[in-house]
Amino acid sequence: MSTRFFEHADEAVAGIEDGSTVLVGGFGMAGMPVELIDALIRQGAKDLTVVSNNAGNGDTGLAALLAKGRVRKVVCSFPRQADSWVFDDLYRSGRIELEVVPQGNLAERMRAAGAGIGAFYCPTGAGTLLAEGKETREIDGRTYVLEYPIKGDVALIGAHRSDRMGNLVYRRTARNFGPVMATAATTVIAQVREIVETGSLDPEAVVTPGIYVDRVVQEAQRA
Amino acid sequence: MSTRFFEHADEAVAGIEDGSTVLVGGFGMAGMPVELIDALIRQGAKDLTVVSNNAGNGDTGLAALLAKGRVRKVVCSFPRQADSWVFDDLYRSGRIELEVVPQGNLAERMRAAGAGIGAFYCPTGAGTLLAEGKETREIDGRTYVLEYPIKGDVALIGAHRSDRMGNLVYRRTARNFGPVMATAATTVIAQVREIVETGSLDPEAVVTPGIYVDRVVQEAQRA
Amino acid sequence: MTATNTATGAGVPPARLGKHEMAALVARDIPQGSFVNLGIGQPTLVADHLPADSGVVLHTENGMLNMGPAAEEDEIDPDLTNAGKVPVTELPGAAYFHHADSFAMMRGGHLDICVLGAFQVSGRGDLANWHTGAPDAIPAVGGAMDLAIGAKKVFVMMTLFAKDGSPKLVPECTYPLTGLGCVDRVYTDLAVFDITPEGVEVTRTFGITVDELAERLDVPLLTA
Amino acid sequence: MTATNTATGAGVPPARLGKHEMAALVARDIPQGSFVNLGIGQPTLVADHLPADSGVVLHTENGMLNMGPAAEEDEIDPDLTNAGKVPVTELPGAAYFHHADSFAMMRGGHLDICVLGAFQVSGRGDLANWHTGAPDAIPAVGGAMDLAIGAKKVFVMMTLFAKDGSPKLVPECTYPLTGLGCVDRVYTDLAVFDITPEGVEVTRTFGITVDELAERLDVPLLTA
Repeated sequence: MSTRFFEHADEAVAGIEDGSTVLVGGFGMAGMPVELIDALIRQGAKDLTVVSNNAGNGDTGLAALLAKGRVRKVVCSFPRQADSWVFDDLYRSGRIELEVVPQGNLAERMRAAGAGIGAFYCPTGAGTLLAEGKETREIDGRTYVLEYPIKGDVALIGAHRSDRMGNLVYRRTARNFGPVMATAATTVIAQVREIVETGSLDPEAVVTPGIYVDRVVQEAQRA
Repeated sequence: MSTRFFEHADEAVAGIEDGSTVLVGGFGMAGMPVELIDALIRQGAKDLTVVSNNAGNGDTGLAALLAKGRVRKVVCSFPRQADSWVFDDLYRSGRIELEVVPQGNLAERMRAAGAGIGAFYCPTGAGTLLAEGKETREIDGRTYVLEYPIKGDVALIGAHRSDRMGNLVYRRTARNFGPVMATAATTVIAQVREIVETGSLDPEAVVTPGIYVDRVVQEAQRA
Repeated sequence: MTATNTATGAGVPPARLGKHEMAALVARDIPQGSFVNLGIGQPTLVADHLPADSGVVLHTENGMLNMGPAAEEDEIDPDLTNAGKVPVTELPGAAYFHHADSFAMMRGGHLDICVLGAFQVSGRGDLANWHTGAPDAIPAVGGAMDLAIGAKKVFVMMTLFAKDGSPKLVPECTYPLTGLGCVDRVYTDLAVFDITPEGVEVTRTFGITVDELAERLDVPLLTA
Repeated sequence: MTATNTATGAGVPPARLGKHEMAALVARDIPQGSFVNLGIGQPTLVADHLPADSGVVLHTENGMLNMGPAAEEDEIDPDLTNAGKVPVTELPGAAYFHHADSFAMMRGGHLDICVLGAFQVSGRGDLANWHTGAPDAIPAVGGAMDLAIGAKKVFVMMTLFAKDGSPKLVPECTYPLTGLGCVDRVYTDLAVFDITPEGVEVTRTFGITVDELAERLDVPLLTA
């Protein structure tokens, strides 16, 4: 169904339910949908599972969501950072669950969710702690681990521009997880720096077609 | 290793061995690497397995390669066309093997080969003739078929432009199988309409990065 | 029993539908703003009946969203075709992508509606539309199996009876299957059928009564 | 036994190497035109030692090929970082792609060389570089496991001995593994080791003899 456009991030995140799995884009701050996360904090949904590459930095954004106690579980590749003190405290005091997923599996499992793949055999992690208890199979002499899709109820992503059909383009390495997450969630909400007229994006260079994008809001600080 | 550039298609296809699996891009004529196929005919490799969406049209290109008796097996989604008489004759007289693969499986199996996926569970074809004898699995109440990668020794693809690093862009629906096949073969050979200076393609719009492209030749009819 | 009259909406002709009338009927049932794939053959006609302001976005599996109408004369571009290899045009807001991305879109359930032709549909929604099963037929599936299993809703457009008079809505498909339990609705020249968990429901008829339909089909029919 | 002298190439210092010398050594071994991923930490230094005409293309797993050097002052762009989240620059011929495509590139074996740091490497090429296994450590893997299994060649850069004097080239890793049998070559401050099907081969030594190395390591050593 057609992409809807909102004036405020608060409207864009309306209706996110307690217990949702929320995919959060970004790699470090690049592509991080900070305004949507802030709106999600105001919106109040709790008992969330957050899927993101990291587990929050400093005291803002994802870290602020964690600090409010809204997140039951984090699924990520790299929770430990110099400034991940909010997550560190919650984890060490047993107040948050953690599933560490190799970064490529994180991306590929979300791609699988978006592409209708039921499960896939992947060489990453074979023979390691992170494959313990997982099904494996030898294929052509190599050991593969069976991995299942990660599907989101909601994805919050940051993009550079959207046209009026919700076609998105990103900028440089801020692209990272956005396009994959956009395929993997039931409701995809994008914060963009600029909304442009339909027809002004190069159809050869659209990265996320509007079919994947449910809601768009322009960043307030740029609006 | 760095992409190499050739003056003539004959140089670009040098060394393709008898018995190779050759991925051939294009959907109908869009994206079809006609000059590379013609060069492959002159080059003489035989006993080939050809993976392509169709099984040749008319008497030129892929059909001409088939007519020369160089192809042992065709793996494709749609061999039967109004003008596929070359393939039809070979097939009906038992002189060529055929593996019919649903178009999405064809694309996804090549993607898997390029992405290091050992095998994947896919809903397409479950319960049909094309899944007979294949392993299946119920996941979340749905039946999936286990599909294995299709890897090429060689890929012949058509693209629109290449820069001097082998970064490729395509044009409109001529993109089709090219980008996927470029990831799935040991040696990737592209015919392009135009070779442009490095730096003149938009890095946000490169579809096939040069890492995937081994050899490039400009179309003679445009050179 | 007046299912014929009550089920036939205003503006829909009471007589057996021609293929353009069927296409118009399908077009009318596609919600505003849907993402739709129209299969090769008759389903392609649906595009001609979508209102200009429908906001419906057409997908073609060879790698495009926002496909426009067939190209005419100097619009023809060999690099721009639909899945039937017919030259088409591009609408504003179009996007191109490669085959794996295009089929990921289909198979991942992102299209709202897919409209397909069929040889047979079973009462449970099994679809047969790719292969006659004739011993000398060259099998060719294309994207049919991917479309059948991927879209949120699968609509079939077909004549209700084959040229030999045999019904194409059947208890069990005798042709090789394209997909199991994948069809949601069947548009035919004589009636529209919804495939529901309870059975096959006749929602509209054209120039035939439900009793007559029930007599000519081996599938039990429910009426709305 | 003169492995020390014969294995030490011209221009390579005979004494224990500093980290920049190690980086220069790795850089010198990277063939012209290779596609390379440099892991976070010490491996990043390799970039500084690649000759301008090396044609080496750097990949960063957060979605870029042809990454340039670290960004300085007004070059800094928050949308352009490397995998260590350090602002970097773009070289002509760069390409951007999303995470699934980037890791498909890595996992599909398309990178020629990946250079990684390590806690331990075993004589069979097992790699441990993601987790100390300490009970209070927060596990964080990032892209390490994907890099370990994907590249055509995996080079490790590390000091040969830990601060407590224990060897990091070991018969069996005691730290949690990153990948099994994935390491091809180990560059250390004291020697370079090739992990071969026959065993660990010392190819160069720096300020130490092979006999001394053999005494301090529990892994059997072959000499070239």
